[in-house]
Amino acid sequence: MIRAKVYVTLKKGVLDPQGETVRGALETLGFAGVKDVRVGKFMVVTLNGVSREEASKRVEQMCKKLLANPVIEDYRFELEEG
Amino acid sequence: MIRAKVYVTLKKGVLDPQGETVRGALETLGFAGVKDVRVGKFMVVTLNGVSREEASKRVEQMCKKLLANPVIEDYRFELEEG
Amino acid sequence: MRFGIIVFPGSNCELDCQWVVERVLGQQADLIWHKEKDLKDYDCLILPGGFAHGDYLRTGAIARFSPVMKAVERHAEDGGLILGICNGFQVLCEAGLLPGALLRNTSLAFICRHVHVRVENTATPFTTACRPGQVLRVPINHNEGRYYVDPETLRQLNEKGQVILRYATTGGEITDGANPNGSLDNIAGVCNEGRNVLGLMPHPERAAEALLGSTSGLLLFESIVRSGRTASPMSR
Amino acid sequence: MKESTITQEIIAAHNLTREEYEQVVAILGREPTYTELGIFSVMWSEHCSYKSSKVHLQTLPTSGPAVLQGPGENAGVVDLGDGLAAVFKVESHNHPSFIEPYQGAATGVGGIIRDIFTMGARPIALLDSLRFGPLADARNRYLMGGVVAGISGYGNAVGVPTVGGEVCFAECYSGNPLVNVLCLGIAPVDKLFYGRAGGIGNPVFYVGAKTGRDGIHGATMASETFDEKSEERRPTVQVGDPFREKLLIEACLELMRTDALVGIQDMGAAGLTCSSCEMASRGGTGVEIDVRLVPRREEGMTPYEVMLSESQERMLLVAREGAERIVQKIFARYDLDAVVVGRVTADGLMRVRDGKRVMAEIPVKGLVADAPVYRRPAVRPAWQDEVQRLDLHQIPLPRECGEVLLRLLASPTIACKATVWERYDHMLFLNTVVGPGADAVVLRLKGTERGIALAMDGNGRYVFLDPCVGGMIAVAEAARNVVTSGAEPVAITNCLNFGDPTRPEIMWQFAEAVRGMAEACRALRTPVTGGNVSFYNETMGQAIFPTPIVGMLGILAHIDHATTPGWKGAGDVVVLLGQTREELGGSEYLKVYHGLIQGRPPTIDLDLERRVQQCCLEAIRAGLVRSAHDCSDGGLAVALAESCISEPERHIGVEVNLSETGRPDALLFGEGQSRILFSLREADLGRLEAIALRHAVPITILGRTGGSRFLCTGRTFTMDLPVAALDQAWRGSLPTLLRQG
Ligand SMILES: Nc1ncnc2c1ncn2[C@@H]1O[C@H](COP(=O)(O)OP(=O)(O)O)[C@@H](O)[C@H]1O
Ligand SMILES: [Mg+2]
Repeated sequence: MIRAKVYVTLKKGVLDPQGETVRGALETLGFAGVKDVRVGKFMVVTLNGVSREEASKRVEQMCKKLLANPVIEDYRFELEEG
Repeated sequence: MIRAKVYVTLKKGVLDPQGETVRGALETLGFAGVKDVRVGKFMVVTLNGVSREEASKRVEQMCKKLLANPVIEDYRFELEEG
Repeated sequence: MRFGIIVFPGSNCELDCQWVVERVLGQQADLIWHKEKDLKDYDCLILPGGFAHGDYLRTGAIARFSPVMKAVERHAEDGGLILGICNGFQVLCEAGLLPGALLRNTSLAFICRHVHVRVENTATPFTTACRPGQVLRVPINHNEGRYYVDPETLRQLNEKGQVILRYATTGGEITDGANPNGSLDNIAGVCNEGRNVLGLMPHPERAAEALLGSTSGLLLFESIVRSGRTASPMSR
Repeated sequence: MKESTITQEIIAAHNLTREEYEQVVAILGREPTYTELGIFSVMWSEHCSYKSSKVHLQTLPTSGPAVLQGPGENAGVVDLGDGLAAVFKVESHNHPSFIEPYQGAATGVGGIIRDIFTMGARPIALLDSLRFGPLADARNRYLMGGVVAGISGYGNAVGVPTVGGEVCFAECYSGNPLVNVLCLGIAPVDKLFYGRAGGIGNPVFYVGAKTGRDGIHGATMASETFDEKSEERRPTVQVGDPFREKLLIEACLELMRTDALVGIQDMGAAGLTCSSCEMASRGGTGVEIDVRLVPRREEGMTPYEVMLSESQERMLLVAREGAERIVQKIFARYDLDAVVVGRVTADGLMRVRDGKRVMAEIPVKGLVADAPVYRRPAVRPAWQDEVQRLDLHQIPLPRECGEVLLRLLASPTIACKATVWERYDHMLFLNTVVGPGADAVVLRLKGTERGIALAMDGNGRYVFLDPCVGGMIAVAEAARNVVTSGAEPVAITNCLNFGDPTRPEIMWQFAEAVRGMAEACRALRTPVTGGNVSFYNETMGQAIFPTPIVGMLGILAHIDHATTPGWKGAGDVVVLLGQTREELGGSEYLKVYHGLIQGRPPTIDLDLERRVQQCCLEAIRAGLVRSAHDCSDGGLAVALAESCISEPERHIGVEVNLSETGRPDALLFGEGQSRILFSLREADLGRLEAIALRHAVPITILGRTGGSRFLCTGRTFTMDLPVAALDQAWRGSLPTLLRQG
C-alpha cells in the first residue's frame, strides 16, 4: 500500500481571499505577527498493488489531469509506503 | 520568519463525500488501484518576529481555535524557518 | 431550432433551461444524460447551472471527463453553438473550451441576486438581439464566479472581443461596486475565438419572463434562435 | 460477536426509565438483547415516539376539505386542484446545529427533503426559521454563520431553492439556537407514496449512501438537555452529502414512475430501525432485515451500530416481488447502492439478523403502538403573573419617535435579512414570483394559473408571556402573511420548540400553546397536516422561550393576485384595515427601547382576524390592492417604513397622519393584531370601503405615498426622516452586526 500526499496550492499572484480572511480572523483573535496565510488542499490518495515508481507516475498523471487546475494551481506530492 | 505548514484532515470515521467522489472520478478516468481518497486542507501561515518555540505554541492555539474544527477535523503542523 | 441540454449528475438548472427554450421560445429542447456520446442532432448545446458532481474538488473539474464531453468538444470544433451557464461555464473552462478559470467569490459567500451586466460585443451568435452597451438585469447564483486568466490571455481576450459581458451599474458603468464576486476586469461572460462557445456566470434563463421580474436574459436565447435562422445549414 | 450484558448503567445510558425497561421486558416476555435495547431506546425516545406531546397534539384539528393526508405519514398532503398535491412539512435540527452548526443545519435540510420526496413529490422549495442569541456574542455569530452556510451549502447543491424563512434573536437562544426547516414538494394526486411495508415476501431494499457510525443515538441526543458533557458526545456528528442526495431524489422519483414500488421511507432519526419498524407498523406487517447485507463505509460495525446509525442520504423501500431488477437498474444509473436487505413478513415482528444469528426479535406493535404515552404534569409557573405585569404609567414616553423607529428598523429581528437569503438559491425552478423579503413567498404552480404562498412565523416572546395567546398569534400571523400575499390560507405544518417536558411549567407552556394553536386553526380553517416536536431545548437548566413555529400554506386562485408590501407608485392612498389599540406588552419596542420583556402579548380576536383576512383577500382579488403588508414586529410605524424601502430598486416615501389619541409609542410601535396596511389608487377607495363594510372591518385612511421622506404626524409627535435613512438602518444592520468582533 502506498499513500500519496498531494498538496495543491493557488499559484503565486492568484488572490486567495480565504487565506486573507483567515489572517484577519487570527488577528482579531489576538494572534500577533501573522504576516500571511495561504489556504490550499491536502489530499491523501491510497494506492494498492503498485510499485513506488508506478505510483509516482500515476499520481503525477492524476494531478495533471484532475487534482489540480494548471491555470490557477500548483501541485506537489510525496509518497509514503506501508 | 517562520512558515507553519498546517494540515487539516477529517477525523477518521467522518464521511468525506468529496474524497469519495474524487476516488470515483479517478476510477472512471482509468486509474486502477486507488483504494481511498481523503480531501483536507493545507495552510501555510507565515509568522514574523517570533521564536520557534513561541511559534509552535501559537500555531497550536490557532489550530485549536480557528484553523481546524475539532468536532470533525484533526490537525497537524510543521514549522520551517527562513 | 433544436437545443440539447446536457445533464450531469448534480446539474439542476436543466429543467429551467428546457422550460424557457420550449415554453417561452417555442423551440425544441432535449435533456441529454452525460453518458450519451452522440450530439449530431443539435444546433445548440446548453451546459446548465447546478453542482455537477457536487462541485467537489473544483467546480466543473470532474464533469469535464464525462463521456458526453468528447462530443461537446467535437460540436465546438464543428462550429456548433454552445452556451455554458454558471456551472456550465465552469465546466467549459475546465475542459479548455474557454480560457480562464472561476475561483471562489472574494466575499467567500454564495451569492444569489439580480445584477446588471453590460453587453460588450453584439457581433456573436449569442448577442445579436442586444444593443451595443445594453445593460441586462439578470440573476447570479454562485459561490465560484470570480473569473481569472493570466494577464497575457486577458489582453488577447480584450483584443479579440471575446469578453461578452461585464458586471456594471444600472447605468452601464464598470465599477468595483458593481462587481459582485471579484472577477478580473468585471468579466461576467467570455466566448472562444470562434465565437460559437459562450460561458457566463449569470442565469439568463432566470430572466426570461416578466412574471419573474426581468426579461432581459431572453435576449441571449433570442439571439441564438435568430442566428440559427440566418445561418445556412451548410455552414457547419 | 459478544453482546454486552444489560446493566442498570446501560439502561440509564439509553435514557430508558425503570418503568419503561420493565415494559420492554413485558413486551418481549424476557430480557432484551443489547441490540434490542438500542432499538427500544431510540423508538421510545421523545423524538421518535412523541410520548410527552401525543395527548396534546391529538387536540389539533387535522382534517378539512383540502387535506389529503394529515399527520402520521412522512409529510402532510394538500389538494391543489388539477390533479396536483402539495406535500409539506417542517423539521427541527436544533441540537445537531448547536454541536456543529454547518453540518447540523445541512443535514437538517437533507432530512426534511427526504421526507418530501419519499411521498412521491418533487421538492421545489425550502423555508428556514432560525433563532439565535444576540450577535454581540462571537459564539452566536459563529453559530449563525455556520447554520446559514450549512443551509446554503446543502440546499443550493442539492438543487432545492430556499425561498423564504425568518430569523429572530433573543438571549434565550444563546445556548440553544433553533433551526427549523420546511420543505414543499409537488406530486400528482394519484401517484402519492406512503411509508408502508406491504405484500408478504416482498423485498426490502436499502438504497442510497453507505452506512457509517454517524450520529449513533442522534434521536436520544435530541431528547436530552445540554450540559458540560454534551461536547464529549461530539463524535456523533453526521456529515451531509448534498450531491448524493440529489442523485437519490432523481433515482427515487424515477423509480416512482414505474410500477415497482410498494412503499418507501427515508432513514432519518434512528435510521434503519425507525424506518423499518414504522413501515411495518403502518403496513400491519412484520419485517426481517439482515444487517450483514447493509452496505457499510466502516469496518467492524456491530448490528447495534448498523441499526442505530444515522448516516445521511439513505432510504428504505419495499418493492414488488419480481421487480428487483427495475430498482437495481435505476439506482445503478445514479451510482447508488440498492441492496435487498430483507423481506416483508406476516408475523408482525421486527427481526434483525446478522447472517444466521437473530440479534433482535420484537413485536412491531410493541415498538410503535405500545410505546409509552405520558400525560405529564403541567403547572402554570409561579413567575407567569410577574412577567405579565405591565403598568404603562411606569414606562416613560420616548423623546423622539424617529430615533425609536430607526433603532427598531436596525434591531436584528426586524432588520432586512438579505445577507441571509442572498446566500440561498431562491430562484431555481423558475417559480419564485415573490421571493424572500415580502410577507410570504409566492410560487407559481406551473401548468395552472394558480400559485402557492408559504410563510413561517412564531413569536417566542409572545408565547413566553402567554402561551395560549402566543400560540394563537403564531397561526394568525402566518395566515395573515399568506393573505397579504394574495393567497387563501389552507393548512399548516408546525414545529414546536420547547424546553424539558418533564418540568411541569414547560409542559404547561406546551399544553397552552397547543391549545391556542388549535383554537386559531379552527377559527381560520387551517388544519394541521403534520409537524415536529423538539423538546429539551435547554442549556444548563435555562430553557428557550417556548417557540412554536407555524408553516402556513396558502393558495392563490390566480397568480396575478400576488401582492407585495412595497408601495408601487406615488400618490396612492394608504389605508389600515383593522383597529389599533393601546397595547405594548411583549413588543419589540419594549424590548429594544426599554429593555423589557414584559406584559401580555397583544390580544387577538379570532373572529375579527378572520374577517380582516377575508376582506383583504376580497380586495386583492377585486384588483384594488397595490401593496399589502401586515403589521407585526415593530407595529404600524415599522410596517409603514418597510413599505417604503422593501424593494431596493424602488424607494417611495409616505406622508401619513395618525389622528388617534393615546400614547404615541403604543400607536406607532404597539403590535396589535389583525391589522393590514394597504396602498391603493384613490379611485378605488370607495370600492374598498364597501368591501370592508360588508366584512364589518374597520378601515382608516392614513395618508398618501410619494416623495423621498417618511413623514408621520400625530397629535403629539412628528417623525420626519429621509427614506434613505430608514433604508440604511434596516438594510445595513445585519451585515454590520455580523462583521463586528
Ligand atoms: N432565514 C431566512 N431565509 C430566507 N428568507 C428569510 C429568512 N429570514 C427572513 N427571510 C425573509 O425576510 C422577510 C421578512 O421576514 P419576517 O420579518 O419574518 O416577516 P414577517 O414579519 O412578515 O413574518 C420574509 O420575506 C422572509 O421570507
Ligand atoms: Mg409580515
